[in-house]
Amino acid sequence: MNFQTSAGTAPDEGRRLRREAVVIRFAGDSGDGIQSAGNQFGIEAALAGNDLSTYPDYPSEIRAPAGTTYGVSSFQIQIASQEIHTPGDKLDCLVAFNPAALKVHLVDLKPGGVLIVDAGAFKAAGLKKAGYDHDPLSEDHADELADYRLLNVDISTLTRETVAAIPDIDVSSKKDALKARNMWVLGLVLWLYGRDKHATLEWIDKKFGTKPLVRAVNFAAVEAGYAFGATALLPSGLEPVTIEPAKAAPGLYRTATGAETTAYGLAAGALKQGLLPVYCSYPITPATTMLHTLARLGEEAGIRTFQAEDEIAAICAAIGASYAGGLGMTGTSGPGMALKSEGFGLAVAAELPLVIVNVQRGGPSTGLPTKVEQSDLLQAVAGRHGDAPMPVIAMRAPSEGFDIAVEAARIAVKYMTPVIVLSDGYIANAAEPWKIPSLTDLPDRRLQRGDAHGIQPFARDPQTLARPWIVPGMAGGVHRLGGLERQDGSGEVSYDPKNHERMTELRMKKIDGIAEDIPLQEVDLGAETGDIAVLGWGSTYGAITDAVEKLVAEGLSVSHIHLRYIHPFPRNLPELLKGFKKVIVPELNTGQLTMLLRAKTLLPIEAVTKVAGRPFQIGEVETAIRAALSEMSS
Amino acid sequence: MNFQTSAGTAPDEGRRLRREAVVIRFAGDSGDGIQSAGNQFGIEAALAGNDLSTYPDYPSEIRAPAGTTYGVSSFQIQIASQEIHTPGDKLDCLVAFNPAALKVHLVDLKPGGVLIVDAGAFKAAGLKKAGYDHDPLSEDHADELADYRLLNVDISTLTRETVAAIPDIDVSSKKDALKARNMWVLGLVLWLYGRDKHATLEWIDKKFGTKPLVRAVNFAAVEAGYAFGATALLPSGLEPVTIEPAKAAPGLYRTATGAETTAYGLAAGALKQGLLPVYCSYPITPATTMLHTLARLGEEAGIRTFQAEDEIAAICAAIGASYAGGLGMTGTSGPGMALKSEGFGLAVAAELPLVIVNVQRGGPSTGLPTKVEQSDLLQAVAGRHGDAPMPVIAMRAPSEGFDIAVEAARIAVKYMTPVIVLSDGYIANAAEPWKIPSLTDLPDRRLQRGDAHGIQPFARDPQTLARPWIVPGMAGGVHRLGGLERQDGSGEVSYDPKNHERMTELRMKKIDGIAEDIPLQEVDLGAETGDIAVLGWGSTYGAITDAVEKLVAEGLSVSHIHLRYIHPFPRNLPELLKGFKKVIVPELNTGQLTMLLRAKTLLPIEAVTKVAGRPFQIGEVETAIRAALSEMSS
Amino acid sequence: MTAEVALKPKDYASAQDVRWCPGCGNYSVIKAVQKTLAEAGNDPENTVFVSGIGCSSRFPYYMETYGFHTIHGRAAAVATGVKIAKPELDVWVVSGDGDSLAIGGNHLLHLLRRNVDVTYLLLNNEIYGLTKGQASPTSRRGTLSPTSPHGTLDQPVNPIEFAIGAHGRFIARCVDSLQGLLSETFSRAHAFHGTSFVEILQNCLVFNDGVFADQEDKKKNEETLLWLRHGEPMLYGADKSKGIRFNPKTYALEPVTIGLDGVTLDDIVVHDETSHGLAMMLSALEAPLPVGVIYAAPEATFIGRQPIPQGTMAKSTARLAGAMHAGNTWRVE
Amino acid sequence: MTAEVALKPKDYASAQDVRWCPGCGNYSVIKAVQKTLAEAGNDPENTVFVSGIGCSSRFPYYMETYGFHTIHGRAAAVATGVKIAKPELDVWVVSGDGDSLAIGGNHLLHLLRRNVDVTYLLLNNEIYGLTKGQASPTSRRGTLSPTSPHGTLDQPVNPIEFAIGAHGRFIARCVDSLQGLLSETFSRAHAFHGTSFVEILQNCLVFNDGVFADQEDKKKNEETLLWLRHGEPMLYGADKSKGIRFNPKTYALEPVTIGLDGVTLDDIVVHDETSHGLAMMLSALEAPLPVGVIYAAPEATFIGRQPIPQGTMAKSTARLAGAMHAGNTWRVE
Ligand SMILES: Cc1ncc(C[n+]2csc(CCOP(=O)(O)OP(=O)(O)O)c2C)c(N)n1
Ligand SMILES: Cc1ncc(C[n+]2csc(CCOP(=O)(O)OP(=O)(O)O)c2C)c(N)n1
Ligand code: SF4
Ligand code: SF4
Ligand SMILES: [Mg+2]
Ligand SMILES: [Mg+2]
Repeated sequence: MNFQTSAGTAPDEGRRLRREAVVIRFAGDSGDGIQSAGNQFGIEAALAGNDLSTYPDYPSEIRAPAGTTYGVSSFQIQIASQEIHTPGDKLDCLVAFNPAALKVHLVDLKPGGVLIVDAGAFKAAGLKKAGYDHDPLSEDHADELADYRLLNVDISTLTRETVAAIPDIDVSSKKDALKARNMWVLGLVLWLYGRDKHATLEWIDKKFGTKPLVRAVNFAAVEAGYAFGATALLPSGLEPVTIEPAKAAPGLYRTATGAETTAYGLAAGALKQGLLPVYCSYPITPATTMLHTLARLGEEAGIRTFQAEDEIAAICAAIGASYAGGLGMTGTSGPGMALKSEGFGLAVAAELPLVIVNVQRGGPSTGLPTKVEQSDLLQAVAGRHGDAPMPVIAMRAPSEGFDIAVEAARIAVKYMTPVIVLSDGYIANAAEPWKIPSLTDLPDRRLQRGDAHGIQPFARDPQTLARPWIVPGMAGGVHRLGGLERQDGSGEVSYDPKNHERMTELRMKKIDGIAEDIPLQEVDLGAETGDIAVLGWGSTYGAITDAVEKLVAEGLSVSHIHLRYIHPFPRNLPELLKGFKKVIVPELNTGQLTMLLRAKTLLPIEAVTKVAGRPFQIGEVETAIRAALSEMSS
Repeated sequence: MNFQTSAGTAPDEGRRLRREAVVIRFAGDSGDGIQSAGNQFGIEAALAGNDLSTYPDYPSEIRAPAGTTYGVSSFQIQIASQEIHTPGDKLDCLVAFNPAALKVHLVDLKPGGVLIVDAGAFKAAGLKKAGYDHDPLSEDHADELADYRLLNVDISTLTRETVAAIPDIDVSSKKDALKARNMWVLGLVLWLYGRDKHATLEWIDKKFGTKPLVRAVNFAAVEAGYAFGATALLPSGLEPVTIEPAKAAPGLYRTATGAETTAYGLAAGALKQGLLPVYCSYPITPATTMLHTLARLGEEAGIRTFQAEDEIAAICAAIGASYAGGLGMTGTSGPGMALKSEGFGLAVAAELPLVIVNVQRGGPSTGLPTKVEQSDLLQAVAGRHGDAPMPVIAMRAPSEGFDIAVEAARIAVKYMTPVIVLSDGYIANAAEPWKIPSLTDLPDRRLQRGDAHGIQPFARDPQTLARPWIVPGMAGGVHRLGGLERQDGSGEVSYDPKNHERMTELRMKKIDGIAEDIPLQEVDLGAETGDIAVLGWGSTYGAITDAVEKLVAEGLSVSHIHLRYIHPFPRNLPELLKGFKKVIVPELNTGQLTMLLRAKTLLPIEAVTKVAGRPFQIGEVETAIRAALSEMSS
Repeated sequence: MTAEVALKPKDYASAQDVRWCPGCGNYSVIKAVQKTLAEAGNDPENTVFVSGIGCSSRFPYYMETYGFHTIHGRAAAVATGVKIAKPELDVWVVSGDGDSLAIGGNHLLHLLRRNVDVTYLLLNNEIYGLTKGQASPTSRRGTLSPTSPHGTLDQPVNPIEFAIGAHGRFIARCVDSLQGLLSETFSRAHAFHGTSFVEILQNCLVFNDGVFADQEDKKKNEETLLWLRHGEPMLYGADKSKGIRFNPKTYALEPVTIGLDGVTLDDIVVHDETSHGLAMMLSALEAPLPVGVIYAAPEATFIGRQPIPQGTMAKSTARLAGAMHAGNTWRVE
Repeated sequence: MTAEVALKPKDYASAQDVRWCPGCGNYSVIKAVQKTLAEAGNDPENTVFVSGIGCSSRFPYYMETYGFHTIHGRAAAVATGVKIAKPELDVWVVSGDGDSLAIGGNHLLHLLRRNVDVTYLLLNNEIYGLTKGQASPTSRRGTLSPTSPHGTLDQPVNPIEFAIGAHGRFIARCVDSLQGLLSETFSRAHAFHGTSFVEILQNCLVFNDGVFADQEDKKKNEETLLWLRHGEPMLYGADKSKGIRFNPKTYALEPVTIGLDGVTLDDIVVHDETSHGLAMMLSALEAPLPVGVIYAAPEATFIGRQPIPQGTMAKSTARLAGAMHAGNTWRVE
C-alpha cells in the first residue's frame, strides 16, 4: 500500500493549546507493544506535518521477564512545529505501562509534565518486581507524584471492557485483550496531542487483515482510547494540545530510520553506477536491520543479499563480489568490524571498491549491544595492520543515511578503495521525516566496461590514482591479483623494496587526494570565526545544533561545525579551526576524533566526552560550551 | 651440549691488519646453506669476543627455483671490536655463490670491498637466469669489477675435489659434495677475518653425528676453505684481517635472535610470577619461531604450547588459560593481529592478563611477509572497537626481547590487562650477543592465591585499579564473567548508563596509570636539551644510535631518545621533547608514532619514513638528521 | 570435584533472574543440567560454564558455578584454553546453533577432533534468537525469516552428521521437553572423558515456535523419536511395534513395522553405541529421529582432566634456564 | 565459456616462473588442471582461480586465467562472492590442508552445504608448507614438526569424512602422482553443478617427504589404493584379486581376498557414487584408500552458474524506488 495524505488537520483544533514542541515517552515491558505504539504516533505526527525525532531504546533480552526494571522498553519522540534535531532532553509526557517503567523513567519527566499510568498494572507483585515497597499511586504517597499532572486510569480494565463489548468476540480474544493496551494508549495520546488516527487504523487493517478478530480488537482499542480523551473528564491542567505543521523543503516525505535510508542508499549508490549491489552481512545488533531491509528489497528484484556464516565470510564474499564486478557491500557493528579487519587489508591491497557500514554500539567487547556509542572511530581510521588507508565518512542523522551511502559508493568506485561509513545505534533505530530522493535525479555514473586489452591492472589514473577495474569476463584482461605486494603497473607480485615504498605512497596519496574531491568544510551554524567552535561528527549533530542555536541566540560567539568526512579531512579544516579561539569536540567516546584533530592541526582541541550508551542531551552540550566559554574569560 | 669457551684468539694474530668492524654478506640460492654459514660465522665471532649484529634476509618461497634473482637468500653480519647496533650499511665483503647473488647484492659492496665469487657457478645457464648477457668475471669485462678486490675461485671444483679426497667416501656423497660449498666458504671467510673454526667443527659434529659421511664432508670442506686462505696465494690487497674483542659488561653470553630471547622472556615472565605459561599461537612468518622455541622448551617441562586452528582460537584459548589462572600468551604478525582484535576486546572487558607479541612485517594484507616494517603501531594502540585501551611496549633489539617480555608479563598481571609487545621481522630473525639473564636473580613476584570469600570480582585495588584475579577452583569465588558491561564491584551484567561511563573511565585510568609505574624517559645519547631530538621506537634503535653517535662526535646538537613504552607514554615525555627545537621520528611506516606524539604533545613533530621492507641504514638516518639541521639554520 | 555437602539442583541456580522469554525451551535444559550436577555431586567451585553469544549463551549467568560468557562463536576455543591451563576443572560449553555452526563451526570441528574433555551442549532452535529471528545454518529449507523473506535455499547443517565428520567420540541428541532423556543423556555426557557433544532440540517460542512440535509432543513423539539404548533393539512407536532395519541396498537404516512384510524382531538393529558404522547411519536418519546416545567410543584425550603435576613449574624453570644456556656461550669477565 | 580457438594445456600456463620447490607434488596437479581446461575448451577470460595462502595457494599465479590470491583460509568465502556477483564464471578454488581445514574449516563447511557451484581442490600435504613445516590438522598422529617436537597428539581431520558431514554433493580423492586419475577426476568435478570437492594427496618433499609414498608408488599403490568407478565392483590389487565387502557386524567396509575364506566376486560391493550410505562408509575406509569419485549426487544449487538475467538492474531500480515510497508519505508543497 502506498497511499499519500497531505499534511493533515488535528481534531477539534479550536479549543487546544498550541505548543511548539512536545517530548513524549512510552515505556513498558518488551511485550507491551511500546515500539509499535511509538512508531505509529510518529507516523501520525509526520502526516500532520510535524518535524519529529524518535529514540527507541530496548533491552538486549528478547522478552525480559515481565515487570522487571531491566526489561523495560521505551520509545521517545519529539514532535514540533519547527525544525528539530533530537528526540528531546526532558519529557513533557511519560506513559508508564507498569511500575517498573515508572521507576526507571520518572526521573526524566519535567516538573509539571503529563504522567499517564495504567493503574490496573500497579498491583503488589508488579510493584515488588519494580523494587517499590509501596504504591506510588496511592493516596498515602500523593506527594511523590505531586509535581506532575497525573492521569491515573485503569487502562487494563478499560481495554478489557472495550474488547468485551465487541460483538462476536470469542474467549481467546478476550484473554488477549490486554495486548491491545498499547493501542488504547496510542488512541489517547493521539487525541491529547491533536493528531489524527487515520493512518493507524489503516496500518491495523493491513497488518491484521487476515485475522479479523485481532483487527477488530485493535481497532476498538484505538477508538476507545481516542474517545476517552474526547469525552472523559480529564483532570484539570491536562488540556489537549496541538502542534502546528513545521516548515520543510517542498517534496515528498515519509518517516524512515537510519537503517532504512542507509540500506536504500547502498542499493542506489551501486545501481546508479550500473553495478549490481551485493550486500553480504552477518546479523548483529544494531546493524541487522539494514540486511533485513535489503533482503526484503532484494529477493524479488535481483539485488543480492547474502547472509554469510560469519563476518569474515561476509567481508570476503563482498570482496569476491567486487572482484567479479559487482559492488560488494557489508554492514556490521564493532565486534564484526574487528573480525573484518583482515579483509579490509586485502581490499586495500587489491584496490577493490567496497562499502562497509559500521553501526556503532557500546563497547568494548559485547559491551552494551543495544546502546549508542561513537567509539569505533579510531578502529575505522587506523585499525588495520600495515599502512592501509581507507576513507571514512559519517552520517549525522537518520535522514542522511541515503546521501552518505551514495557518496560512499561513489568514492569507492571512483578511487577503487574500500570506504567505511560510520553510523550508530541511535541513527539506525531512530526515525525522522525523510524527503524521498528521486532516483532519476541522482547523477548517473554508469561505468563503461569493455575491452581490457593493453591495460595494466595497476596502471593508475593520473588524476585519481585509481587503478582500472578489470574484472573476470573482460576480454584481454586476464591477470592475477593478490595480497602480496604488487608491482606498480603490472600488478605482478613484487618484493622490490623501492616498489613497495612507491606503492605505499601511492595508496596513501590516492586516499589523501580524495580531499580534493569533497566539499570544503562549512560552518553549520554561527560565524566563520569566533570564540568557540563546537566540532562534531555523527549523531551528536542534533544535540550540538540545538545547543549552539540557543547560545547563538543569546549572542554568544559559538559556532557549530559538523564533519562528514573524517578521513581524509576536508582540506580547509585546519585553517577553519584556526579561526576560533577554542575548539571543543563533543563525542560519545573518550576523545577519539579529538586525537585525530590534534595530530592534524596541533591545536589544543579538547574533547567533551560521554560514554553512557546514550546520546548527548542538548543541555549537556550547552553546559559544556558554557564551561568552555567561562574558562576562556577567566 | 653446553660448552663454554672464553673469548678466543684468532689464528696467526701477528701478520693481520686490525679493523674495528667489518660487514660481510653471504648470498646465494635458498638451498645453498647461506643462513647456516652466516650463523656459524656469527658464533665464531661472538666466541672471539666481538660484538655483532646479523640480518638474515630470505625470499618467501620455500625453495625458489635455483639461480633466479628472486630466489636469492642472504645473510649479513657486522662484527666489531666496539659496541655496534646494526648489521652495517655497506659491505666490506660480499660472498656471491652464483650470478644471481652477484647481480642482486653487488650494489651494496663498498668500493675496494672484498668480493668472493664461486667461479664454478658462473656458467651460461646461471648467467642467463640472473639476467646477465655476459660473464662479469670474464677478462672482457674486467672493468666491471675493477673497483673491488676480487677473489675469483672455482669453489665448486675445489669443494668437489676436497670431498673426493676423503678416504672411503661413497658416490652419493660425492654427488652431494656441492652442498658443502657453504662450509668451504665459511672456512675461508673465518680465516680471512681471523676467527676460529673450533665451534663450527663441534656444531658439525653434533649436527651430523649420526651421518658420519656427511660429517666428514663438512669437516673437510671447512678445513679446506680455511687452509686455502692460509696457504693460497691471495691476490694482493686481500690481506687477512683481525678484529679485537669488544668490551662488554661482565657476564655469560651467547648469541640469540629476538625470537629466542622473547620466547624465553615470555616463559620466565610467567614462571617468576608462579604462573603456568600457556602460549597459544597459529603459525605465521615471522612470528612462528617463538612458537617453535617454546614448543621445544615446553613439551618436556610442562610449559604449555598450543598450536590452535587459527589466530582467533589462539587468542581465545589464551584468554581461557588466563581465565583459569595460567598466563595466556600469544604471538603473531599483522594479519593475525587483525583476526585477534575481537578477542583483545574481550580481554580488555573481562580484565584478564595476557601477553601478545606482534612480530611486525610488511603490510598491508599479506604484503611482504618475510620483510620488516613497523606499520602495525596504530593497530596496536587503537585497532579495537569501543574504547578498549591496552598497554603497548616495544623492543629495540634482539637482545632486549627477554626483558621486554618479562616486563609485559609483569604489567599484564599487576594491572589485569592484555599487553601488546611490538617486535618485528628484523628483530625476530637477527642475532646478537645476549647476556644470559639469571632466572634466580629475576625478582620473584609469585602471586598468592587463596580464598576469595568476600572479594568482589570487580572490586579494584585503589592504587593500580586492577581487579582481583579470581579463578575457577578458588573457594568462595564463584562468579560470572563476560563481555557485556559489568557492574563496578560486583561484576554482574549492567546496562546502567552511569556505570558504563564509570567503567569506561576506570579502564582508561587503569592503563594511563601505568605511566606512574614505568621509568621516566631517558635520553639515550646526547644532551637533555638541544637542537634536534631523534625519537625512535623498536628496531630503528641501532641505525639511530650509530647516526646520532656520529653527529654528536661532530659536535652537533643532536640527541637520541628511544621509546620502549608507547602506550601509555612515559609521563615526562612531553616535557622532555619540549626541550628540543625540533623532534624527528624515523620510523618504518608512514608516520604512525609521529601521529600519536603530535596528538599528545601538540609539537610539530615530523616523521622520517621508510617503507621498503628493510631496516634503516645508518646513512639514511644521518642524512635525514642533517637535512633537519640545515632546515633549522636556513 | 565433588562437593562436601550434598547439594540440591537448586543450589546450582544463581541468584540472577533468568531472562529468557517465559516458555523458552532453555528452561528445561538448565533444570536438567542442575539435576545432573547435583546427582554427580559437583563442586560448584570447580565447575565452569563457558558460552558464546546468543540467548542460549546467557546460560552461565544462571548457574551458581564459575561462568564465562565470551564472544560469539568462540566458546569452544576459550574452553580449550581453560582445560589446557587447569585440566582438573569440570568444563561445560553451552552454545546455540548460530554460535556453534555459523560463526563457530571451525572451533567446534577442532574441539571434537582434539577430543578436549568438555561437555558441549548445543541448544539448537534452528534460528538466531538473540538477534531476532534470522535463519541459522540449521534452519530447514524454506524457513521464512527477515533475512530470507522467501524462505532459505540452503541445505541445513545436521549437527550430528557434522560431529561424526569431525571425529566426535561422544555424540547424542535430546529434545528440550523430555526431562528424563535430558538428564539421562547429560549424566552420560558428563561422565565421558573427552568431548561429549549433545545436540538439544530447543523451542524458540518467539521466532521459531513449533518447529519441534512433533518431537516435543508426548503423544506424537512416540512415533517421531527413536530413543536409543546401548544393547537394545531400535524399537519405537506407542506399542514398540516399529523398529529400524538395515537396508543393504541403500546402506542406510529404514523404519519398518514388525509383522508387516515379514519383518520380525530379528530384523531390528540392536544399538551399539561404540559402532562408528552405525553412528554414521544413525546420523543420517531423520524419521524417526534418533535421540539419546548415538555414539560413545572413548579414546585418549590429551586435553583431559589430569591435574598438572606438582613440581611442573620448578621443572619448567630449570629447563628454561637450561635452554637459555644451550649452545655456545662465552664469559666476559 | 568455451574458447574460440582450441587451446592447449600449455596455453593455460601463465608466463610466471613457477616457484614451487623442484619436485613438489603441486606440479603434476597444475598440469592435470591445465589439461582439464584444455579438454573442456575453457575460455581463460571466464575462468577464475581463487586461493588462500600457502604453497598450494600460489596456484593462480601460474595459470593464464583470471586469478585471485586472497588471504589465509578465506578462498571459499571470496569464491562465493564471485559466484553471487557473476554466476556464469567458471570458478575454481585451490587451497591447502591448513588453509582449508585449520583456519578455513568454517567456510569450507558452508561452501559445501550451500553447494556453491565451484570446483574445490584441496592440496593435502598433511603439513604447513609455506610456513616451514608445522603440523596441520590432517597430519597423522605422531607427526614430528617444529611445533610438535614429540609428535602430534590429536586425531587428524579426514577431509572426505568432513566433506560428507558437511553435506558435500561431489566428493573425490586423488593422488598427485597419478595423472590419469587426476585428469579423469578433475573433468568430472569440473562438469558437476554445485561444489565439487577433490582432495589430492600431495607430496611436500621438503617438510613431509614420503607420507604418501605407498599411495604414489606405482608398484605399491595397486595394493594401497581402491580406484572407484561407478557401477563397477570395488576390486583392487595387482591382479584385481582383492575387493571390498560390507561387514554387517561392524556396518563398515572391509578388504577381502577373492577366493579366500569363501569370498566370491558376488560379495564385492559395486560402487554406486550416488549412494550416501556407501559414501559414508567409503569415507572411513583407510586401507585400501578409496580414490576417484566417492560421491556424486547432484542437487539444486542456488549459487550456481545461470547468468543474472538482462534487465535485472532496471527492475532493481524500479523496485528500490517502490520500496522508498512504501508506507505513509506526505507531500510538502
Ligand atoms: C562477532 C559477532 N557477530 C554477531 C553477533 C550478533 N549475534 C549475537 S547472538 C547471534 C546468533 C544467535 O543465534 P544462536 O547462536 O542460534 O543462539 P540463540 O539466540 O538462538 O540461542 C548473533 C548473530 C555478535 N554478538 N558478535
Ligand atoms: C591470518 C594468517 N595466519 C597465518 C598465516 C601464515 N600461513 C601462511 S600459509 C599457512 C599454512 C600453509 O599450510 P597449507 O594450507 O597446508 O598450505 P601448503 O603451504 O602446505 O600448501 C600459514 C599458517 C597467514 N598468511 N595468514
Ligand atoms: S527469543 Fe527464543 S530462544 Fe531466545 S529466550 Fe526467547 S524463546 Fe528462548
Ligand atoms: S615446501 Fe613443500 S608444498 Fe611447498 S613448494 Fe616446497 S615441496 Fe611444495
Ligand atoms: Mg539458535
Ligand atoms: Mg599443506
